[in-house]
Parts: sequence; C-alpha cells; structure tokens
Amino acid sequence: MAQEYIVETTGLTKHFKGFVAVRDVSLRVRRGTIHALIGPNGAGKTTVFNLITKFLDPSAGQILYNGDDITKANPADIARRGMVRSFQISAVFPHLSVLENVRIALQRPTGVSFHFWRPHTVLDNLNDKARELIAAVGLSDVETEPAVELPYGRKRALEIATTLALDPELMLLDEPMAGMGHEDISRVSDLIRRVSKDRTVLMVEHNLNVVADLSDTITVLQRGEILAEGSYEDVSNNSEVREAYMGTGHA
Amino acid sequence: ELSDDVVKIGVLNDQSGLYTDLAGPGSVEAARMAVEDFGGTVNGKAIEILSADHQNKPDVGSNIVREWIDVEGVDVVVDVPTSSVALAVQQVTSEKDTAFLVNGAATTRLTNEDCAATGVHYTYDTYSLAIGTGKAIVEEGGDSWFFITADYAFGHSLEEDTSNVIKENGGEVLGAVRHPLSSSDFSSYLLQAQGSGAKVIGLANAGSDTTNAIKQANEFGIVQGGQSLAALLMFITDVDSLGLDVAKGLKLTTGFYWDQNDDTRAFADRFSERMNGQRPTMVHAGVYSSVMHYLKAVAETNDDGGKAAVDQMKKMPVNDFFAQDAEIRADGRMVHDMYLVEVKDPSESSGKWDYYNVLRTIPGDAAYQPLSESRCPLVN
Amino acid sequence: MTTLNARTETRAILGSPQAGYVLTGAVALFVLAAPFLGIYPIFLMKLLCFALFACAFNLMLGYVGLLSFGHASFFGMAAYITGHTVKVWGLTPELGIIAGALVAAALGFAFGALAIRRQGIYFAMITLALAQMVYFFSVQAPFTHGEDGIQGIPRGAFLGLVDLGETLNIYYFVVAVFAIGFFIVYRTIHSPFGQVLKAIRENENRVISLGYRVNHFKIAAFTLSAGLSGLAGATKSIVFQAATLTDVHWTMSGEVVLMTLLGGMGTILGPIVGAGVVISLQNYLATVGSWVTVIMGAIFVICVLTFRRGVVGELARILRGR
Amino acid sequence: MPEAAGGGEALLRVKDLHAFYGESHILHGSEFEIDAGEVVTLLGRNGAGKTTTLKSIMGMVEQRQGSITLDGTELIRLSPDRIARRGIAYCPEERGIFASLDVEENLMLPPTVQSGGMSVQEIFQLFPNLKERLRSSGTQLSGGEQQMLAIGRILRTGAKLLLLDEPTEGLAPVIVQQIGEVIRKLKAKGFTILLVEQNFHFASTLADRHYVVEHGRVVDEIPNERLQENMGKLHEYLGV
Amino acid sequence: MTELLGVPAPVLFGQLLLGLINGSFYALLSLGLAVIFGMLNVINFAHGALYMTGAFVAWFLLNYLGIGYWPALILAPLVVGAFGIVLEKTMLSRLYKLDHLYGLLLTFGLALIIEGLFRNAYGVSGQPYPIPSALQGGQNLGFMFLPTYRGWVVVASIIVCFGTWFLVERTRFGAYLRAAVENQELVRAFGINVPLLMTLAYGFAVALAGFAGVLAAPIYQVNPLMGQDLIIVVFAIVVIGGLGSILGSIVTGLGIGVVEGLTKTFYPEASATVVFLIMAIVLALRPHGLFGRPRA
Ligand SMILES: Nc1ncnc2c1ncn2[C@@H]1O[C@H](COP(=O)(O)OP(=O)(O)OP(=O)(O)O)[C@@H](O)[C@H]1O
Ligand SMILES: Nc1ncnc2c1ncn2[C@@H]1O[C@H](COP(=O)(O)OP(=O)(O)OP(=O)(O)O)[C@@H](O)[C@H]1O
Ligand SMILES: [Mg+2]
Ligand SMILES: [Mg+2]
Repeated sequence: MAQEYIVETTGLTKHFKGFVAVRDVSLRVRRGTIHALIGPNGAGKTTVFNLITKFLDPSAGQILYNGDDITKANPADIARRGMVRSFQISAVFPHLSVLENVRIALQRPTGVSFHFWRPHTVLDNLNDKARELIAAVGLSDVETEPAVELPYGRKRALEIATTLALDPELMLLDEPMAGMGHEDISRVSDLIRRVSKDRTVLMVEHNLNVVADLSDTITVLQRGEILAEGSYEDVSNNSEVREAYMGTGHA
Repeated sequence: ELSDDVVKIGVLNDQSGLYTDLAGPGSVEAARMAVEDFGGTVNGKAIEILSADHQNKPDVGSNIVREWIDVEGVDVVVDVPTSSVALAVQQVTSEKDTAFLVNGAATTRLTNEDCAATGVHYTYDTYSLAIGTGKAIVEEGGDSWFFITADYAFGHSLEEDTSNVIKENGGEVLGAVRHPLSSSDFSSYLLQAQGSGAKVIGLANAGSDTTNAIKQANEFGIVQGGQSLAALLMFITDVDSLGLDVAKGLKLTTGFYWDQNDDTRAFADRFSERMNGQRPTMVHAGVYSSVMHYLKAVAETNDDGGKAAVDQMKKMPVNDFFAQDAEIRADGRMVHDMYLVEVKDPSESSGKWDYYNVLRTIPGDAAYQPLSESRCPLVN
Repeated sequence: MTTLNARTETRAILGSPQAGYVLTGAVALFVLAAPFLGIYPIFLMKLLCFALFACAFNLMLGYVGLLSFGHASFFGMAAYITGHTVKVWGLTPELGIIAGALVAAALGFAFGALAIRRQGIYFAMITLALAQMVYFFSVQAPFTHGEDGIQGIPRGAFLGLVDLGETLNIYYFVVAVFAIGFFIVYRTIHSPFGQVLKAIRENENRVISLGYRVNHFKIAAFTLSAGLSGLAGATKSIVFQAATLTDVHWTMSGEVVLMTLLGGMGTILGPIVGAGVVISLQNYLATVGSWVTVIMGAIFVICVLTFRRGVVGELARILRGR
Repeated sequence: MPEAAGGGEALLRVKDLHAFYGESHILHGSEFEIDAGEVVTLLGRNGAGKTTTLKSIMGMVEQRQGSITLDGTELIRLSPDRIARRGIAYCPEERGIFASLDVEENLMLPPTVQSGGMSVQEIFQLFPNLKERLRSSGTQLSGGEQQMLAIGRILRTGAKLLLLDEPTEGLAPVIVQQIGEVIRKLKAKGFTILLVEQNFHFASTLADRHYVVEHGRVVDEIPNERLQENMGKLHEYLGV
Repeated sequence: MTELLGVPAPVLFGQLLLGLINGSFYALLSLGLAVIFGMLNVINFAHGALYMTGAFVAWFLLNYLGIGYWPALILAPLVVGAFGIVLEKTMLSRLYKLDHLYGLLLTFGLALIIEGLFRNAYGVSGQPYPIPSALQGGQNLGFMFLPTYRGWVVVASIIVCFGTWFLVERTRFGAYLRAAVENQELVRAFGINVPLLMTLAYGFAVALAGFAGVLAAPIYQVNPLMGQDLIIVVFAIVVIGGLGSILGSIVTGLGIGVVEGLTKTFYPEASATVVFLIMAIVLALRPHGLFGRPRA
C-alpha cells in the first residue's frame, strides 16, 4: 500500500460564517519527507491542520491518507491510523508527571484503557519504552516532575515525545518552535530531524532558519490558497512569495 | 407500667414549609399547654415533649419517628400534617406499638386501608370536608362543579370524595384540571374553570396553592362573573393571609372555630398569649384535646404502650372545649361535630381573627364516613 | 515508579500516603465497631448509603471533571425499582438491590449518551433537565405511588437465609455493600481507565489527538457512577423500607454536590466525610425547626468562603505543610 | 507630550523591585530607568522575569516591593487601573483578545487616557487584516491577527509609555517588519516604549538601549550603538 | 364556538395571553440571572430569594411606612440592589476566579438564609398586597377578561428588559463588563475600575429581581417561598436562551411562558416539566443554547 504520497487533499475548502479560511487547497505530502507549511498569519495553516486531522469538517474537498478517503473519519480514528498532530499552543497534561504524560500515549494500543478493575501498576511495563522516548527529547532529569512545572520549551519537547510514543507514520507539528529560547530551538530541530528518519513530517513554522534547514518541500499559503510550492530555494526566490511573506530584504 | 418512667410526647410536623402556620410551632405549644393543664406528671411520672420538622417528606418523617422510638423512647407521636407523611409514620408506630394521634393530616386512608390499632385520626379528614362543604353548597343550588386539583394523592382523594358527595346529592361534575404542587400562577386554570361554565369552582388543594388560586380568582373577577369558589381545605391562617376583602363570602368546613363560646375563647386567649397574637387553628385545638385525652387514658391504665393507650382512649368519651360527647371509633376515627362557616365581609368583622360566621353545625355521625363503610381490617 | 504511584496516591488520599492509609484504617475500624459504641445503627446506615452515593458522584465531578446535576434520578430510581421488586415481586433484598443498581446504570448510560457532548455548566443543566423528567415520571407512574412513595418495603432475608430484620444483620449487610462500592470507586480511580480520565480532564483535545474515543470513556465513567449511585439508593430503600420522591428530587442532586464539596472533591475520603457532616447536621438540626435552613445556609456560605478545598482537601494541604 | 528622545529626567525609574507569585520569589531587586521618548528593550532567556517586570510595573502582580516612579510619582501602591490612567499601556505576551467581544469592540475597548492616540483609520492602515474581520469574534482571529489587534488597541489610548511583551512572537517576518515601522513612528511621535524581546536582531533595529534580565535582576545595560562589541557577552546571556 | 385542537379558540387565545404575562416575569428574572452569569460568571441561586425580598420590601413600605405601590416600584429595587451590593462586596467578589460551582453554592446558601429568616419572621402563609387603585379592574377582550394590572406587568417588564439589553449589548459600559468577565486583570490594566464595575452589575441585576418582586406582589401572596419554586425554572430558561445571552433570556422567558400556558391547557400535569423537556431538546441540538455564543 506504499503510495508515493501519504496525504493528498483535493479542493479542500473551509468557510467560517461566510468567511473563507481555506480555499481549494490541493496538497500532496510525499512519504518520508519533511514538508513545511508557511504563510502569513491568518493564511489558514492551522485550519488546514485541523481539516486534515478532522478536528474541523471541510466545507468541500476530499482528503486521502495512504490512498483511503478519510474525509468522513473522526479525529480519534485518524490518530489510530497513524497520523498524529501537535497543537499551536503546547498541549501536555499539566498535572501528570512527564512519565505519565508519555504513558498515556503508550497505553492506548495496549487495549487495557477500559479496564477500570485493574490497578494502574499494570502500566509499569510501559515505563522502559516511555523512558527511552523521554531520554530522546532530553527530559530524563525531570521524569517525575508534573508537566506544569516545566519551562515552555521543555513542554513542547514533552509534547513531541508523547506524539512519538504512538510511533506515527505522519506527524503534524503546528509551530513547534513558537515562543522558544534559542537553545531550545536548536535542540528541538535536531530532534525533529532525527525522528523524521523513518516517517513523514508536516509542519507549520514561522522561524525561517528552521524551515530552511529542515524541510524538503515548502508550501506557501496566502489567504487560504496555495501561493507557491517547492524547495526553499525555489520558494524564497519566487517574487510573489518574497512580496507577500518574507518581506523585502529577508532570506 | 410506664416505659422508662417517663411519658414522652413527640410533636412531629412541618416547621419550615407550607403547613408551618396551621400546625408547626403552634401545635408544639398546644401540646405543652395540655401537659401543663394535666399537671405535668402522669401518676407521678414526668411528661416530656419533643418536636421535629418533617419537611413534608415521608422518609424524613418516618426516620425521625423511628429514631424517636428506638433512641428517645417516645411513647406517642402527635399532629403530623401532610397525608403522605402521616401514612408513613402510621407504618412505623403500628409496627413499634406506639400511639399516634393524627391531627394535621387529612387522608381517610388512615382509618381505612392503612388504619392501625395504635392510631387515632382526631381533628378532621377529607371525607368530612367534602360532606361539609360539598353537600351544603349543592343544597344551596351550587349543583355543577369544576375542580382545580393539586396533582398528588391528597388532592386526588379530596376531589374524589367531594365528587361523590356532589353526585349523591344530585349535582354534577363538569370537569377537573390538575396542577403541579405549588404552582404560583393559577390564571390559566381559572380561565378553564370559567370556560367550563360550572357554577362552583372547587379548590382541591392546600396552603399557598389555595390562597393564590383564590387571590387570582378575585383578580379575574370570577366571583363577580357569577361563579362561586369552594375551598375544600382551608384554615383560618389562610384566611388571615388572604385578607377579608379577598376571602369574604368563601364557604368552608372546619373542625373548630376559636370564637364559638367562652371555653373556646378561653383556650384561644391563652394560646394567643403564648403565640404572640395568633389564634389557634383546628389543628392546634385538636392537638391540645388529643394530648389531654391521651394523658387521661394513660393515667387510667398506667400503661403507655401504644395499643393499650389507644384502646383506653376509645373507651372514654371526649368532653372539652374542642368536642362534646365525642367518641373514638374502632377504626381510629374520632367522631365529633364539624362546622360549615362563611368568611365574614370586612364590614362585619371586628378586627384581626374575627373571620367566620358559623352557618351550621354538622353532627359528627353525619360528618364522618359511617363505620359500616370503613375498609379498616380492625372493624368487624 | 513507586515514587510515581506515591504521587498519585498522595494527591488522591491525603497529605502523605501513610496518613491516608492510617485514616482509612481508622475509619474502617470505627465503622465495624460502631454499633457497640452505642451509636444509632440506622443513622450509621443512612450515613453509609449517602457516603457511597457521594463517592460515586465524586467519580464524575472529581475525576472526570463533569458536574452532573441529575444524580438524584439514579439514586431515587434505583430505590423505587428495588422497593417495587422486593415488595411486589417478592425478590430477595440482594436481588432487588442488584436490579435497582442495574436500572440506574442503564439510566446513567442513557443520560450519558445524551449529555456527554456538553461541558461544564451545560452538562450540569442537561443532566438536570433529564433528571426533572425522571422526577415527573416518578410523580405520574402508578408503581411509585406519587408523594406517598413506596412504603413498608420488607427487608427480607439476605440470600433467603440471614434475616435483615435484625438490626445488626442489616447493619453489616450495609457495611459490606458500602465496602464493595467504595472499593470499585477506589480501584477505578487507580486503574488504566482512571489514568485516561485524568488525562481527559486535563486536556481533552490532546487525548483525542492521541487516538482515544473520549466520549466512550466519559459515558463508561458516567454509567459506572450512576450504577454505584443506584447501589446506594437501592440499599437505602431496604434500610428505611421506603422509596419516595425525596430521593428523585433535584434537591437530592444538590445535596450530593454539597457533600462532595464539603468533604473535598477529587479526594477519595472527602465525599465520605462530607456525607457524614451533612447527614449529622440534618439529624441534629431536625429539632430546631425552621432555623434548620438558616443554619444549613450559613454552613454553605462559611464552607465556600473559608475552606474551599473541603475538609479533607484542607487537611491534606495542612499535612503537606503548605 | 515630553519632547526630544534621550536625555532629560527619567520618565520611569524602577528601584530595588521585588515580585512574588505565591511563595516563589521572581524578581530580586531589579533596577533600571527609561527616559522620556526612549525605546528600551528587556532581553533575557525564557523565564528570566521579563514579563513579570512588565506586570509589576502595571501593578498586575499582587505581591511586589520596592519603588516604581513615573514622572516622580510612586506607583507601587496603586491599583492597575490607576496606574493605567497615569498614561501607561500594556500589551500582554498572550495577547489577551476578548472572545465575547468582536474585533471592533476589542479595538475600542481601552479608554483613551490622554490625547495624541492614533485614529482607528491609522491602525487599519497598519493592519489591513483587522479591517476585513471587524465583525468576527476576537478569538476567531488567527494567532498573528490577534497579536495585531492586541497592539492596535493600545495605540488608541494615547498613553505616553507603552509596555510591549514579545510583540513579534509567532508573527510572519513581513508583519514583524510592519511592527518595526510602527514602533519607529511611535518613537518619532514622542512615545516612550519598553519592549520585551527574544529576537534581538529585531530589537537592535529600534532600541536606544538594552537591559539584560537574568534571574529576576537587571544584570547589564548595553547602549544600542555598542551592541556589536558586546555580541559575545550577549550570546552568553541569551545562550544563542 | 370555533375549536382549535379540541379547545375553544377564545380559551386558547386567553391561554396564550396569560402565558405571555407569566413569560414577562420569567424574562425579568432570567434577564437578571443572565446579566450576573454573563458579567460575574456566577450562577446566582439567591435570585429567587432576592425577588421575594423585593416583594417583601414593598409590603414593609406599605404596612409600616404607608408608602404605596408606585414609590415602592422604585424604592424596593433600590433597597434590594443595595443589599446585593453588600453581598457582592463582602462575599461574591472573592469567588470570581473560581469555578462556577462555588458561586452557585454560596448563593444557594444565601438563598437558604434569606428565606429562612423571612420564614421565621412572617411564616409561610404569605401576606396580602393590594392591587394599586389605578390598575384595578380590567378590560373584556372578547375572548377573555384581562385584568388591567396584568397588562401593566407585561408592558413594564418588556420595557425594562429591552432597556437592559441595550445597556449591556450596545453600550461601551456593556463592552467593559463583557471583557472583564474574560480577563479582569487585563481590563483593569487598561484603566478600568473592574471591581466597581462588577459590584454595580450585580447590584443592578438583583435590583431587577427586586423590581420583578414588586410587580408580583399584587398578583401572588407575598410569601417567603415565592422565589424558591421559580428559581430553577428560571435557570432552565437562562440556559435555553444561552448562558449570558441577554436577548436570549428575554425571548426565551416570554416563549417559555407561552409554551407553559399551552401545556396548562393540553397536559396541565406536565406544565412544570415542559420547560426542562425543552431545555434537554435545545441543548441536544444547540450546545450553547438558542442565542448563546461559545465561551473561551
Ligand atoms: N473557528 C473559527 N471561526 C472563524 N474563523 C476562523 C476560525 N478559526 C480560524 N479562523 C480564521 O481563519 C483564518 C486562518 O486561521 P489560521 O489559524 O489557520 O491561520 P494561521 O495560518 O494558523 O495563522 P497563524 O500563523 O497566525 O496561526 C484566520 O483569518 C482566522 O481568523
Ligand atoms: N503565575 C505564575 N505563578 C508562578 N510562577 C510564575 C507565574 N508566572 C511566571 N512564573 C515564573 O516566573 C518566572 C519568570 O516568568 P516570566 O514570564 O517573567 O519570564 P519571561 O522572561 O517573560 O519568559 P518568556 O520569555 O518565556 O516570556 C518563570 O520562572 C516562571 O515560571
Ligand atoms: Mg496557526
Ligand atoms: Mg514573558
């Protein structure tokens, strides 16, 4: 079933009370690549994410995932099929410890989640796997801390670890670097590069340096429509794009 | 023998809700007066009074009584307005052989299906109200009725009893509308009653439901429109709260009116001294009378067991300001005269609490369901 | 890992796990010995029933973060069912109770299915609405006998052997029922299921994005909570031999909220303590007549203004030394 | 409006400022000052205490000690609304757009505290997106749009001292540039601006001076013209 | 006589009109609740008790000071409002940052206290309050007899309702209130005295309840329990209308009144329940009520 494109949208459109946030977007994400979605604020990036992951229902258009039509699926099923997203504002479970955060994700495939009659120590066998992931994002030192107490950057790292726990085929990251200090940024982008080895990543990011050195393909959205697509070079030399997005004298 | 050397009287009633004024603290005070007048002791043994609020909830009521009997050693439970609670309490008292003097509650079931050897239904019941008011009004030509009935068991039985009386006396019932308990607005029910064209609108409900209905009937000019109102269960406290301008002309049945003779006035004066000005309702008077009678019985037999005491009460006639030569029947029904009264016009009234003209006295055996018809297993 | 468990236990029970276990043990001992300490058994049984009710309720409020304002209908409907099956059909008490609990659970499932997509106050209100309809049904349906309720329900004999008419027998019977119910609650909270519930309470969208069908979990929790509330109501109807409108009225839903908050929501022992306080108050205030409401009201106000975490919650804070 | 950038008596002077959230002691006696008409930035890592500093100036942190004077008058005892009335406007890091108000209401919300604020028209010229979405509820705006709205609305009030907390966070470069323009315009108009920034490339194009915040203290002051020679130090501080 | 659904048409019209009249009470009360919830994020369970207080104040004024209906219509709301302000300043103001639940419990407690006190002082039978002479009598509308006073009730409450709606939804003052609900701290930092704002809002909303109380006094018995039975229905109405939505609560209030009126004709037993049936249906279809907007 190895399609060349893991996700294909055709004519994707979303209206919000008369206002069109996304118009006729046909997006194709090639398997095994890092694909960046950029564009001015309000271009519709987050909305596209919400549509693909079915957190919003498209007003029109079709979404294929691994060749199957998922236009009607619900968000939970999407995730079960291996497409897992992060959020623009960090999404962790504040009062669970770092370890517990990751275990929530690991626990799902085990199928014990409805077992209210069993002690939660049955989950302990997940700890090693969880610790690996935590180490991978460099949080081992705070494993037992509740997530609230982490600084912003490390919350995002934890979020990524949780996402990875589901070993997704396709990861969607919405502005993973937003509001991060520089040292965090470099750490997280290394992390993304590492994890993208055997999977596909679709991400929204404003930080152009990050986009430049991470992504294989870039799609530029503007006012809900695709303005340009291609490698960083192509895109950044595209005059329209420079005009609309990067502004003069950048890149 | 008197259990644990003391006679404990438990006054159980509504002390915070709908029936607080017609029973409530007043009944407790009445019981206290009875005990004092009796001398404070029975055959040298002390008499104590407890009281509690049953919030008009059967479960609350029966729990209190159960605990009273188990823990406090209460010997007699008194008053208990609200039929559902009385029925629940009757279960407990009969099971635990404790006397139960019902004054506040109205349902005839207490002396029929649910009668008990330990229970006395003292002051009034739905049957006597129906006879008193229903019969009288039909006889005066009010022969077509429409009921506004509270949609719960008590309301239903009041409506049913009255309907029977009406039909027996050649009247007809054109219809009825059932409203949820304590609905504040009655205008639409009144409108339906008006639409029915019945001569008489019977209010088979109680407390603020009745008073609100009357008040609004007045507002909508029902009476001016030629229909008359019959409040089937109404106490002098309700009249007081309505005010005479609104209540004037209402006919109702009561087991007691404070301003009948010197004895009643004497009691009323002492009562109102203790109850800052309030005059006794029939329930208050009934409580006094029943407690007094109970104490006499206990003194007689020197046994405060429920059945023993009640049996003795049944042997002795009642003679006091409340009732004359009245007797308690095998089914527990205390049979005494009832009074059909009419609410005075403000011009006739000399002031607060001077509210009734007594139209006629309904002799006890006419007022109450004949023993022969009683469905009480204790009978025959 | 132990550290981890310790953490959650800590949050769940009291300042420190030890304190928690000590307290639990103490309570258990007390409950077992109580009848011999001259405490009125029926009062204790009432207390246990409501404690169980509150614990079941707390499962929703404290651990799923959903305030149901309709739990009375589970408590009360179960009471009616048990009352009817035992009195009219002549079932043995334990069967009657099971029947009651099952019906309550079914009702809970229905409520859940209808309400679960709503959050916060909307959830509370839709549950209230449904509960009001159950109340209306209870007023109208013949087998509930309107405001008289089902009276004189026989206590019968446990398994047809042990006569529950005997005060001590029924007391330990109730204690056993409570213990079972309480254990189910405790187990649930500390199960994989409980973990997911916590996560949902903290960040629902994230849980969805991890592939959980969140509503299924909520409905499951709600059904469980309803069933246990039913267990409590059913048992109460056997103890007091009566099932009445009081048990289905919305004020009952209010009472259980109060108990839970007073004791401390989201704590395991909180609801029990809360139930204890409220029930005792109602008992001792019954004699002060119309001042009851005033005093009750004052207690609400003071509780909300001064110790919001509830008795157990505040204790926990003190023990934690913060 | 006090004229002429630089020089003159300090408009805002912060002395030995301490701030707490519950038990946690966040600011440990920071000291700095801003002259009328200056643009000054606070640089520092995440969690250094920049936002807390701004909030303390606005009186939005309950527990605080020390001295904050505006034109010589002490602010430390005043409530936020009183402080604002004296001509300070604050643009929060998390934007604080109101969901139950539509975009226009959001824009018109802050009362004018002094004359000389921008007109709504000028604001729309700066942020055309806003004009199109005037009727939609504030939170339906995208992240960036919200930021624009948050900045736009305080420009109306005519406050003379603006506190901007990471106004460029999550903004597209083109917008970032626009905001740079705005800030320059405001400076020209004689506004005084205290800017919290992570992106000091951006900061360096506007600011007269930079204060470096570390662990709740101001540990260093760098005039903009001397930025280059201090790059090393700066990278130290910010861990770039 | 023409019949509709087996009911004589005149009767039906009558019922509709009466429904509208009750509806206007609902509207006044739910409006107050909506304002309080919308502005202070508090579910004001004491609203019923304050409505009752309003009626009693009018009664005091009449019986102890001989002050009649018309002055009472102004004075009683002021008194209740002032009382509300005290409550807000001393208690409620501490709860804004917390879950709705606490506000609900506090006000529930307050309701118990207030009602309990009145009950101890005046019993539960209720006190009579006469219809002002100017409004006695009524018109015969052909299909029914409409007491003048009821007509006045409708007019008065509709005027007050829409006045309030305008104040909150259309004025800058209203905008401050709505913003303050979401982020007090920030609104304060814009130079607006939020605590004062909140206090005024609460005072105003409970004054509305007081006003409704005075309107009700001549129709119902002035009774310590008169608010108790009403409050929970009024809740339902606010929810159906959409929590915090002023317009919603007004329209729904009137609407529910009418629906109830019809129920009283066709299935009276259910007239107290129908509102909840509607609530369940509405919430199932429109999560945030008829006019509600999702809150962040
Ligand atoms: N729930 C909603 N209702 C109405 N409009 C919406 C909604 N969500 C987003 N929009 C609008 O859709 C457009 C795209 O929003 P979106 O969040 O996708 O932009 P974005 O590209 O993610 O911007 P940013 O980079 O600032 O996050 C914006 O104009 C926004 O106002
Ligand atoms: N409400 C709060 N309660 C407790 N601690 C807080 C609170 N807000 C901030 N802090 C802590 O205060 C410290 C300073 O926070 P502050 O937001 O001022 O940092 P910052 O410099 O603004 O960081 P950033 O660049 O991420 O905005 C941080 O350690 C943070 O964890
Ligand atoms: Mg976005
Ligand atoms: Mg900050």
